[in-house]
Amino acid sequence: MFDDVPFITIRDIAKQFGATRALDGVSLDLRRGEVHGILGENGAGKSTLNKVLAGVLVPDTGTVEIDGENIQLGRPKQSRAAGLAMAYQELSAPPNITVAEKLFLPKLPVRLGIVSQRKLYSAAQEVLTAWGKPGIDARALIASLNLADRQHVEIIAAMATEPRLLILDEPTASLPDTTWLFDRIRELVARGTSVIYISHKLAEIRAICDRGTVLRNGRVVKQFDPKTADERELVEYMIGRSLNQAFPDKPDRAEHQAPLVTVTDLSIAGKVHHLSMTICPGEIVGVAALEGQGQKSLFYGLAGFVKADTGSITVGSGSTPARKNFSLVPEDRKTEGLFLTLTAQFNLTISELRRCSPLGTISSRKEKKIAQGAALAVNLPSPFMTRDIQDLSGGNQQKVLLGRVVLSAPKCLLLFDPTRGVDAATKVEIYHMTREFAQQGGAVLIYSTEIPELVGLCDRAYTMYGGRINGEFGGETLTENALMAGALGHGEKVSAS
Amino acid sequence: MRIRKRKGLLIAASFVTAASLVLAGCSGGSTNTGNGSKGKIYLNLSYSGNNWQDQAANLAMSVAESPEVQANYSVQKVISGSDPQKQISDIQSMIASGAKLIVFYPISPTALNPVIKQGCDAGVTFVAYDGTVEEPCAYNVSYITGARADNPEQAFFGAQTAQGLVDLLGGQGKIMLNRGVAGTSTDIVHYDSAKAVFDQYPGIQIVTEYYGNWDSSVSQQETAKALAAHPDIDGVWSELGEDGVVKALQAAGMKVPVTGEDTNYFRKMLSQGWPGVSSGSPPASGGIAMKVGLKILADGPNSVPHDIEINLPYVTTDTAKACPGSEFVDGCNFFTNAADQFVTEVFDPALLPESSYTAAMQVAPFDKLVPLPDMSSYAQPEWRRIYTRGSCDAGWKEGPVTTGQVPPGLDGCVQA
Amino acid sequence: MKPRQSRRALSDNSKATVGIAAGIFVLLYLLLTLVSPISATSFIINNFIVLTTPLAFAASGVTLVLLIGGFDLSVAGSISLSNVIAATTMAAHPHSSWGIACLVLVMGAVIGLVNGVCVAVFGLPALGVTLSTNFILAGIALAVLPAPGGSVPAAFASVLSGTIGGTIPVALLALVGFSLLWLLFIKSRTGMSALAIGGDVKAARLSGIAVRRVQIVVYALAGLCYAAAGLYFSALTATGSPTSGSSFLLTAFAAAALGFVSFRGGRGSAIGAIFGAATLTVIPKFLFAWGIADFWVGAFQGLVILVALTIPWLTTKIAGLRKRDGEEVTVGSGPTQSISAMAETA
Amino acid sequence: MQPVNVQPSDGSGSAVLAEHSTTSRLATIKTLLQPVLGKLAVPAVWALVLVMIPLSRLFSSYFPSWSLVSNTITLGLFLTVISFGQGLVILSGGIDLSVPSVIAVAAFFTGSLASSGWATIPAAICGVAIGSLIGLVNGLIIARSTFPPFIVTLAVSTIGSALLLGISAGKPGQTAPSGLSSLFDGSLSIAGIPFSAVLLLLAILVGSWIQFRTRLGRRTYAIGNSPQAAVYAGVRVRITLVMVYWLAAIGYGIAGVLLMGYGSGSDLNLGATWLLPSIAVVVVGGSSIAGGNGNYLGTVGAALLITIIGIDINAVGLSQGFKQALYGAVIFIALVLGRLGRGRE
Repeated sequence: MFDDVPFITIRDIAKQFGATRALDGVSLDLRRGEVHGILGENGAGKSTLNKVLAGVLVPDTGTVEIDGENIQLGRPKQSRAAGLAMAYQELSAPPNITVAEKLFLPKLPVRLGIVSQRKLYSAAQEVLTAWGKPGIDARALIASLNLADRQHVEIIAAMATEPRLLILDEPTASLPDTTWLFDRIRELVARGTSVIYISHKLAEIRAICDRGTVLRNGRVVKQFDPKTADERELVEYMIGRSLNQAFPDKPDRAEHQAPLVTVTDLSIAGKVHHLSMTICPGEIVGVAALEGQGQKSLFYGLAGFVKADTGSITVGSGSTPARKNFSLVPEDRKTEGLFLTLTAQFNLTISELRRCSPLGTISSRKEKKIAQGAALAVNLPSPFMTRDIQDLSGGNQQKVLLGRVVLSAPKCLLLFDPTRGVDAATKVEIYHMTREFAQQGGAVLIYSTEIPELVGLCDRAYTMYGGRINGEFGGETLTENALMAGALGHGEKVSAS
Repeated sequence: MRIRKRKGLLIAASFVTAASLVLAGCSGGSTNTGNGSKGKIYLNLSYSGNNWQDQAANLAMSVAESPEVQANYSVQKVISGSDPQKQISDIQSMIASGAKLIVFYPISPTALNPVIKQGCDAGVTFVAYDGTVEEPCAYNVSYITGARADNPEQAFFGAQTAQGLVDLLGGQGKIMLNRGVAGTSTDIVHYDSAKAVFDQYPGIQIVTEYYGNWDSSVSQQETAKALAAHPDIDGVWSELGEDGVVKALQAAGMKVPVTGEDTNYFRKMLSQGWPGVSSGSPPASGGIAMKVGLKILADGPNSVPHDIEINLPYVTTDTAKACPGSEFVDGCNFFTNAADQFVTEVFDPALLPESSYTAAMQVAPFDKLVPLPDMSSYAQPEWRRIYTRGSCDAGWKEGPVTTGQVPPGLDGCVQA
Repeated sequence: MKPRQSRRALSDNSKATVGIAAGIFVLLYLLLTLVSPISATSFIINNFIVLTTPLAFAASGVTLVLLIGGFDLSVAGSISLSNVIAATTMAAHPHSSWGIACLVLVMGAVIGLVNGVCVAVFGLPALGVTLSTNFILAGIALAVLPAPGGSVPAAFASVLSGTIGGTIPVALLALVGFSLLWLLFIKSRTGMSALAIGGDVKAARLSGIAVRRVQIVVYALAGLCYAAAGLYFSALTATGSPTSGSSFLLTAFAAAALGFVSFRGGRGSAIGAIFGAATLTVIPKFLFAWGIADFWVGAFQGLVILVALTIPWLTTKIAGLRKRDGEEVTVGSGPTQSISAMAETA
Repeated sequence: MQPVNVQPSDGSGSAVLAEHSTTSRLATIKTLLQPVLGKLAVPAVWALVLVMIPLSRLFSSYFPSWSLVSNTITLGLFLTVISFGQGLVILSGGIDLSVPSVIAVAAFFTGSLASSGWATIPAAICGVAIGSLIGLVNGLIIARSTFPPFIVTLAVSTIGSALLLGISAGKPGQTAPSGLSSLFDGSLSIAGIPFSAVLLLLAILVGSWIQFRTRLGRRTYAIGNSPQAAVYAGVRVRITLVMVYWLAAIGYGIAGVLLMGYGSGSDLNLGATWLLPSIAVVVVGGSSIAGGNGNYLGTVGAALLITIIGIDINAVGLSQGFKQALYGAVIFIALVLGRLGRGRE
């Protein structure tokens, strides 16, 4: 209903971080009231783009104009003044403030510099009701909210400013369903707001967006009309190679081998309820689930970092201590995996120091040899060994983590969203390494936010909902729709053939 | 994880509470809380943990716990530490608990004035030993402006030891100064009076000054550093910690005159021919201050002068003499088997004759207290008042003192 | 006295901790009055409050900086310098003492500003910067006044440490006034931003908070508090001493710990720190009255600090138990609370 | 080698956000400077030490002299041994305020055991062991709880000092056993080189061996860098932290015994003057005060540097005020250089 003269023009935004070019001349046009979908894999440059637009990151080159008026990038104040609002994927709300404060930050309603409590809470409650979430208490601390509500608050905080350009980065990661979000977007759009909708879920983009763009390795590779675009073709643009040859071919199903890992009736601190599963040697088993369904407690429980209330975990013959048999690649590289200011070699050998220090003293010769071995296994170029790990790209960092895990030669490898924030080429390498590990008789349990990845890589997959397994799929039954349905909670208990 | 963590912290918490109960139990007995009827006397230390403080406190307690005092007074020792707020708080508590007499080592000459004033108004007697306080209503018992027993004109530790060093060097040579704790008035009094003497001899050149913090170990380290820069020095003037100075000189294989205070090791070296002068602050002042306090309680506030000067000890290489046993007999002034850092001036023939090595090492109540002689001869002359009270008496004004005091020309009070 | 607000009010847990800190102090002081009845007289109470005030201001300054996840060791140097400058200038111009007091406060704020700029703009580690400024300030104080001296006119000193109409201690008014200012601050935009920064500085920056500006303001306000502590100390002792601040370095942090201020930022109140300072001041009196005045006093002070540390942990445990059925508290994309808590070291 | 301060990948956890660098020109200079400065911190400190020796000529006509070097070595030895412990604790992300009380406890018990008949070596070992108990208690509390090390070490050391005061009933003076004082009275020097040079070399070797070449050292780096990642890398955080604080206290105890030997006697305030220099030296030595990276060789260099500066100041007899202000300035400069070296934290 608005004229189709471009309202927002983004001209060749580029941003380089050390070795990698995160954004390589991205240009986009948006009309008033348009919902523009940006599709791309993890690591394609989506979040970097919106942090540049939000003024939190300074681009090397590039300009942005809203309604003809140029915005000075690199100043959050300018971007906000120009009518731009952001809902970040990693939920930008400090845990110790209240919902009301988050809704009005950074412009808290003040009288003579003082924020009047009464006014703040009543205004906030009005906003919450206006945007369809009266259930959330404006006085509650962010930390006391569940993930879904926290995502609601994040989105409402952005929408409530009636922005001219609203950017949503993976908005449905923790939402149970999309109806609430899509209704609000349609209301805003009717009032002339343009929306950039960033996601790696094609179904959502098809449902809400007018136009779409595919980003890969920081470059615009495809403009498409979401309604008519062919899914398989889009996915190939996303991952830049034909879908099937991305994943190593699966072995034919080894029938009735004795399971290497058996988990019986496991429950953990209100997160995992009476869960049982098995993994056979040489098998890659996947777990599909929405955010916060207890998969994290499951993986960290198996790795021995979370104490189980009930149930047992047995590996091979006896139930030997968890740490020896399981090795975990944690979810968030930067805070849980890596020692950023230390060298790649340090990060590689930290878990296996015992083998490098025969008589209590670490011999640099032995350590170098072991590190080289691991680097070879994950084909990490050896000159990287002496560089600080923070100087390496996301992909190489993930390889170092994998190298560390391979070094400790576990019986079962636990991968928690291993390809998050990794460039496409490295993803393929990771898939092949995982398959090689399995072929050598090891068991692999992998959780991923990307359903196609699970379908392509795993021999079998479970879906989890509310801390319970509600579906097991293998062979022909292992399809994206089946996994998505299971993950969304309405898959019935299907046993694999 | 949650369960393991809680169990761990329970252990920490129980450990802490258990320790506190143990302490409460065993500490109850160690100090005798005064009962209602007897008057209350408090001995209040600020610094603690060095030999001087420990010996002075033992002598004071030996006096206070003698039978004749225990008959009508109970005494309690309070250690306040080096935080002025803490000493103020403790003195307030003593006043509140109805103290009659507070014998104390002030952390600062000025910080306690308001609280002492409050105490005096409430009828409490304050007697400060070694360190002095400017509040007029308190009594000062200190050697800082004291004169030598044999010659009342030769006053000020700093000046006399400086003069001694000059005489040993024949008025010529390079010297170093080892001062005490920076920022304290005691250090300033010693330093200024010594400087006044050195400035009168052009041949004497002060090559450097450093701070030994009245501590043997720090003095030894700082002296070693200074010797590296000035291996050609001819003498060292030092405050407390001079045994560290001697050890540093010995390590550097040098034997030059040293003047300092009265540690056992220094006097032992003097007696073995090391050139120098041992003067300095006598821990006996603790015992003397307690006796002065008791006299005030017995004979009233004017029975003793408000400003009491203890004689300045003065031991040279020839007069240093080892005591045979643990008693002070015929002029002996140190003990061969005592620890290096033992402070020797625990005996004053006139004011604390009951004193002994054992009473200084641990509290040994004196069975018979020798009454104090007429204290008027120990009154501080008016012209030295400014050093301890920060200002001159009525009718006097600040000015150089030219007569009646050696060396002439030191700052002081003169008739207005 | 707490306004009836729903449990999940802005700082429900910091209101609870302030309540507990106040409770501990009141309990100890009541015990004190039992053991030595004289402590209940208004004269002694005034003495006590005047004695607590310098430490209360110092602890509040330290709390401000701890709130935003920073650290400030320059508390000792600033107090010494303020005390020395006040005593020397007031000795020279006794009649303009109030003007000099304001100048000293401004000087304190400027010192804090310098700390803030070094930390916020140059990104230097707070512990390192304030360690060096502490040395520099202590050195200047020694240079200005080599030995205790100077004087604070009786008019200035007696007002601050006296009482109005014989009963209401001026110091109490000062502390109550400061607490009101604190309540205003914590409700102001800067105050709320400071709390948010302490919670998670990255999230605060993403939420559009001007992190640098708030950090600089907070360090400056802390400097102001230290100058106020220095001034009150001058009134208490009526003179200046070059090393007067050195004991505050450790007692200020101990008081903050007794006031249940979190050392990792994002939680804590200056009012809690003020009660922490009061508790720290009542302990020696309590031990004195109980007859423990000898060598063991230091042991008790150390024990009290350790016990104080376990109490906030106990309250969160109790709060945790009450919320047993509630959803496990997960922090954004980070691991579940129980996992991070185990590995967290300050 | 390009320093990177923001992760190129997006959507992966909360990326570290770049400050708005003012002009790009300044940014390029900084990117060139950073790698050079980063690796240069340690050699720079040692270069300064060597430069200070001829430079000391300015302070006294007798410098540079052999006695300057031997004094630097002897006095530097104490700071080197103490800053090993403090450095290890800071590397693990904490800070240790119990230095003075451990030194005093170790010296006191060594002295009292020796004077009651024990031979020097067993007395010293027992003294150090008793002193290190304070470090053990520190470690146990810090490892088992989330209390801040600053306050825990403060509280535990206050208790330790008070217990010592109580046990010694205020009678702190201890004479050093003869064996100990012979270490420093020049009788053991080999060809004029003071024995403390041998001790210093030993301290450097053992210290860097522990920090760089043992599993404990590696794990301390890991914990200081990120306690979270250390847990998931299979590092037993708790036991390592207990060992770090215990080992640090053993270091302070040894320094206490050496100090007692040097001064052939001690009192309860023996350790008072060593706390703040031990922290300053770790900062000047290029280690990050927040933990996670640091180099003991840099700390040793800084210990010698600060000792030489102390000697030069002492030679000229500056006032205490100026000395402290200069001390603060030296730390500040080291911080700024360290900051440039590390680029964005």
